[in-house]
Amino acid sequence: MDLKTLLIVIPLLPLFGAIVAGLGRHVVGRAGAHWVTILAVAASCALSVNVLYQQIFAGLETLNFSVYTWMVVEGVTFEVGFLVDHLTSLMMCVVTFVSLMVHIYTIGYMQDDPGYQRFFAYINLFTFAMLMLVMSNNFMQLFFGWEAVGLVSYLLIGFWFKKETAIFANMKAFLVNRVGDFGFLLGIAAVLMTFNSLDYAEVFAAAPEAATDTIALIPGVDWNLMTVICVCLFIGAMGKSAQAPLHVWLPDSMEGPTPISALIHAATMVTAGIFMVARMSPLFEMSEAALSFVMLIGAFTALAMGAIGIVQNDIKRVVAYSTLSQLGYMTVALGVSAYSAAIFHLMTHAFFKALLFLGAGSVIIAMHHQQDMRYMGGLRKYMPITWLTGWLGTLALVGFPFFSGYYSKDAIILSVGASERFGSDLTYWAVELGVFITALYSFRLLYLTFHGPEKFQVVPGADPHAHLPDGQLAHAPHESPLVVTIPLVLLAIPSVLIGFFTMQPILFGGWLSDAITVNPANDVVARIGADIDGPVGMALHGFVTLPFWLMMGGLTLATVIYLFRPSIAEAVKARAGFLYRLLDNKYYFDQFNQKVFADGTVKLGRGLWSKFDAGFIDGWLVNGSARLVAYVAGFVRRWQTGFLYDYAFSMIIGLIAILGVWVVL
Amino acid sequence: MMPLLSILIWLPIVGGALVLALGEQRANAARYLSLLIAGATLALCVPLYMGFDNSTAAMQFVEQSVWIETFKVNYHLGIDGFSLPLILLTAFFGPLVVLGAWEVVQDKVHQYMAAFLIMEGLMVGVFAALDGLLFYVFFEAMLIPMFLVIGMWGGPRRVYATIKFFLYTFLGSVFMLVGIIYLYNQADSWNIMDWHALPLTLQEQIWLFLAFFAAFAVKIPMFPVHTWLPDAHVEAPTGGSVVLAAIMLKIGGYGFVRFSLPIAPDASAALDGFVIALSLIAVVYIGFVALVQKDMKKLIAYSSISHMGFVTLGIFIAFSIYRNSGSMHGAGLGMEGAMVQMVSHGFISGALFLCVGVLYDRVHSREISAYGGVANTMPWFAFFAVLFFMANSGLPGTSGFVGEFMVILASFRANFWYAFAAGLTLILGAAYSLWLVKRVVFGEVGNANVEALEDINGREAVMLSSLAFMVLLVGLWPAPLVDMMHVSVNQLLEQIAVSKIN
Amino acid sequence: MIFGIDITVALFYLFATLMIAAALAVISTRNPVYSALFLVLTFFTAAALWILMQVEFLGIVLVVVYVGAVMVLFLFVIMMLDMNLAPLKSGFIRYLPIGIGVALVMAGELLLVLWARGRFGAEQFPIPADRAADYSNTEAVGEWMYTQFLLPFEVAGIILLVAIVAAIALTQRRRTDALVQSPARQVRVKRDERVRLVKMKSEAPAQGDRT
Amino acid sequence: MITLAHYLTLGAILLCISVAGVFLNRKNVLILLMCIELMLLAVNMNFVAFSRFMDNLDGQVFVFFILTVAAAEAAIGLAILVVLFRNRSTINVEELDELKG
Repeated sequence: MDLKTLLIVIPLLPLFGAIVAGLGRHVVGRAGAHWVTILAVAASCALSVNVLYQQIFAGLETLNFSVYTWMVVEGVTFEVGFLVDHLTSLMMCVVTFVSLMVHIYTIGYMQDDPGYQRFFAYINLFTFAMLMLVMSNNFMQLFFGWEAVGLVSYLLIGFWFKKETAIFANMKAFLVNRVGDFGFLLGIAAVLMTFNSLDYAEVFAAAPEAATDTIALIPGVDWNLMTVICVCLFIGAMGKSAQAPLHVWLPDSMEGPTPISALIHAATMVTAGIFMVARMSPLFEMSEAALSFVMLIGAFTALAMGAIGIVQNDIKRVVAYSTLSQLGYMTVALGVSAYSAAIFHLMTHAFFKALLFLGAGSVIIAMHHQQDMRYMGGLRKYMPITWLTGWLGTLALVGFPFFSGYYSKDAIILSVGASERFGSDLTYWAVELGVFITALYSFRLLYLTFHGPEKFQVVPGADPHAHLPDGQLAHAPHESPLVVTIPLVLLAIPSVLIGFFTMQPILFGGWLSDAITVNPANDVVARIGADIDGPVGMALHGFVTLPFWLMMGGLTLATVIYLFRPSIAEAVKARAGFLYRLLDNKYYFDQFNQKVFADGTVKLGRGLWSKFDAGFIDGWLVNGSARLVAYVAGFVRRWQTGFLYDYAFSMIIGLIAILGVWVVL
Repeated sequence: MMPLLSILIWLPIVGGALVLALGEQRANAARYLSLLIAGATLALCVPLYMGFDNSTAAMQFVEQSVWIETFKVNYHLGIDGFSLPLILLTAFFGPLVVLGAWEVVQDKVHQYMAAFLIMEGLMVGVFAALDGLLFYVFFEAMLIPMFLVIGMWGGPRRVYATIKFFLYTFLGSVFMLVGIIYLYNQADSWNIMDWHALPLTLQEQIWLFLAFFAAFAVKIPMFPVHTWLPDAHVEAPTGGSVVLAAIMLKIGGYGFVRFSLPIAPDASAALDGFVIALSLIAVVYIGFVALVQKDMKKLIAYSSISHMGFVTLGIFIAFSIYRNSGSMHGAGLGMEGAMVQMVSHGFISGALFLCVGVLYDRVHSREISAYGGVANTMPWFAFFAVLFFMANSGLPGTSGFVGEFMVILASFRANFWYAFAAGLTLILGAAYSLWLVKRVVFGEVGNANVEALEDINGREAVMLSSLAFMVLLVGLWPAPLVDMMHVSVNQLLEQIAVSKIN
Repeated sequence: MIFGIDITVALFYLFATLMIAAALAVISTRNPVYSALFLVLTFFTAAALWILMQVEFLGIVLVVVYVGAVMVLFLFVIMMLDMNLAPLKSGFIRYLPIGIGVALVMAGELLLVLWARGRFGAEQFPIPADRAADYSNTEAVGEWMYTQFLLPFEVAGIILLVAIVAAIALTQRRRTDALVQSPARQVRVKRDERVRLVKMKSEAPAQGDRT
Repeated sequence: MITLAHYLTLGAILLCISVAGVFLNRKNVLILLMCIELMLLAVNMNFVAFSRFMDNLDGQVFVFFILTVAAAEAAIGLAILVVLFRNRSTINVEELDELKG
């Protein structure tokens, strides 16, 4: 098979799997569904790895080709095509690998669910959509994938469609994403207007010429066109990658089954925005202002969302806020032009965050779908594998030296430190502080879940399927089956090691330089690279830097409070009531959106409808003219008595009148 | 050569008369005969499509013979890239409507089927007529079957709705009649092509533009003359809603490109801001109004109005683009987007009304609150419903995306804020579509009626899946559709770039 | 000439006066029978006036057709219908002023047109000379009618026919109490429509029913 | 001498009388019908006079046709009257107001 066919097959395999498992779900049955889909993803994972392998070791050139022409209008070709460079193949491998792990894990997690086949179909479809997104060679297909992953995310968050919270959350997710897509689409429109093409290669090649173009959004005020384009595109990224203030959907998306939280809402889909901005680096590099905007949004998200994680009790939500915060880090990296650092963190984060989510899922299985950490504790001895992999993932997340997260996150922090962009000082402190907060909530989660006293009771003889009160279990928790633990182990390996091995080429080796363009003046990664000698040196150096000690501070604080003196937590909660309430209510974003946007929109719609549509147009103009006719007719009809002699009379009067006129004239 | 267009027009009309002649007793015969005729009409579109030459802007399949000699009226038919897609769309819906009414309509089956067949022929006639008076005759005649369909098989307020529908449309078309008579007097010909070439002063053009605008704006419908549509849709039987939304509304858009723009280019250029403003109001304002509807059909009707706003927007941005850049480059995207939007909205709104019809046949309620958790009992229906509502909210990969995408992209060239306002539909469209899905399809089983629902049967599956196929086909590969119209669009753009005032 | 007055002038004024008087009587008598009779008189004098103008044929036709047929028909109907006359005349006094007023205004207008100088110019039609003795008005009209106006004449015949048919159709009553036979239906009848065969168990005599 | 104007005057007076009759006898359909006959007579009078004074036979032929139509009209009018009376037992126009919506 030649390479192009092979590349076309990679996304089509999961699509095929999705169709078989979804539309033919009664034919293939449960086992058939998971075999078809897993084999499809496994095959495309293997092929993706093959592509990556060829790029690394066989010097495979960047491939850019069209699959079919969508349409041609006015000489602009809209097509579906693939651009496979190093960035793409890296993303393909991450996506397919995590997806494969999640597929396997799902066999265990969803085993009792009636929608088993449907779930496999969805996640296979997701894999297809995500692959189309990352492999795209043009803006339109990017938007296709962009919305398609949103659709699957919608379907998966609302997978348990009987659950009121789930179907609220999925609608919210889709709508908030649509707000982002709205900006994104405007960005694409601006790109088309400027470059008369939607093909990456053509657009990026022409980008420098358009650097100084302006556009008058408000008559008389000229804006830099590139800034407008980039901000619009980034609004899309804010939606998909859940950057404040469009982050509100991500915590709620935890209503979906845990495997998809791992796959979609941690490892892959939410990072599409990061990927997109990195892909668009030739455009973003043209606009200093847009990058500053990106950086500040990222910084706020990284810090503020992490802080919320400290007060959450739902195990998945803690991980979700951690995801938000990490996405903030990636965005910050983009904002300081450290695109490679962002992609690097994206990759490591995909592994360890998927691991953490799947670990949380494993705990949830053991606790019979109890997600509240206040009713856990001491699970270490019941589920050692989950416990161990959970620790490894957490250490990676908090950035303990030698773990993968350390390399990526430290690279970001160093890049921010090295940047001179407007606002980078503020951002630097935000990301430093973020490290402390990350450590605090991460270890809090570990302690509350796996350590300390058991806060649940086993009630022997209780019906295992009945809904028991909080804190009661029908039987003791136990380690999850192999299909669950094997993916945990397989994800734990890259979570620990991948940073160590890939840091050098990705960050400093220019491995992504075929996809990412950085102005030499902005190239902070190269600047920090000068001071770093290899992964070992960097890790050893890490022990004496501020982030490490901040992390240790977080660890210590978490240990003291949550392992030894839980009363401190209560005391702090009581003392810092305002702060606690602020965090507990997530800065009132949800309430604000609900009040202003949701209720406001409905109220506006209702008002427009009843007052203007039904009231003015229909009531006054339409029915009003009908009433006017009826009124005039009611007046005129008095002459229409129905009596013959009245008509005769009128005729005669008329006759006389006509005669009179004739006589007088 | 076969007079293909005449056959496409008269086969359904004569067939409808035959069905009518079958009488009330032979209901099944009426059904099968109607299906046969509608199917044959659809089959005849194949040679039409195959024989159509994409590379010329001239009228094709032209037929011309004298109709009324004294007034130089001709029976003059022909199609170009604007008419062909709409004729195909019309023929496509023929069998679907017959199938849709198969078991549902039990009362006066022959009349119902005949009305739809005759209407189909007349609508093809509207799209194919090249003689002004012939166009007008088809345009008005088409109302009669629809009037009857709503009035006879409609809901409880059908009389109000049907009269409102009729008067509204009539009010507009009376002005058009004045317009075409004026044009006849000026050009001494009923040939629309002659009218295109007729030089007119700006004042004449403005009056003519407004006359045509009155007819087409009501038809399409544009804000603020849209209020007949929700009522008509709500009261119409399923088939009526389908045809109304899928095809009749398109006649308004077709009228703009066939009459308003080429006949009164300078007036169109002068008044484009007005039309665009109304279009954008339709997109945004109607989006809000749609959101709060309690009746499913009403919601879809309002969403139709909002989507048709894209059609007028796409057509009329050409002038701003021309003013901005001095060339028509980019306007073609908008105009083709408008055409694609019409076709796509035909599929989607037709499908949505069929979906509502499926539910209505079972529960006899259109209220959103009468449902809930339909997915539990009707999984296949839920699949289609979600697909079509997603298409309605413009999801890429479905046809709903293509037109909106093209129009938004093109309107950015005209003005950022046009694109901005039009883009809001991305949010509003998703909001009203998904909120409806949430309340109807998802959730716990809402009540005993929903509990007792049965999933779609084979007949409904055929209808919905053929529409789903079209929605996806156009969404994934719009090239054949847009290729049909390139040349015609370009010709129109060249035409309107040249002033007719001399 | 008698007493220096032209006899035709005298006759004209006589008949004209009589005619106007009769017409007034038509509209003012209480009893429709009298009205009809006065109408007869009006027609009669009209016929006389026409004959005075040497339009004999129409004069005769008027008498024969109108007086002889139509007015008899009127009388016939009046007498056949047993109507209550009292309310029919009510309002006569009430409408008298307006009726007279309207009539006067109209007459004034008409006469103004006729007699005002320079308006109508009746004087440009001189009094025609008397017809020759062998002139036959009937012949002339007949010739004209059967040549120039043949088609309208036939149409008039059809109109009359239609009127006959209409009048009959309107007034004919279909009797509902009359018994009629329908031989066709009698022949077509089937057994099942008349006889119903019922299967039932033969009835055993009741136990205690010995007496 | 008796000129055309005399005959026309006679016709006009006859017409006015019949109009007055329509007013005065607004209740009695029979008399209304008679008034119509009178009007026709007035018209006929004019026709005949014109025919005579202009020496043109068309007028007389026309009168003939008018007579025909008037006879037909009288026949049908009376038939309607009979039916009316049979159904409503009255010929009072005031009570015939079914057409009034």
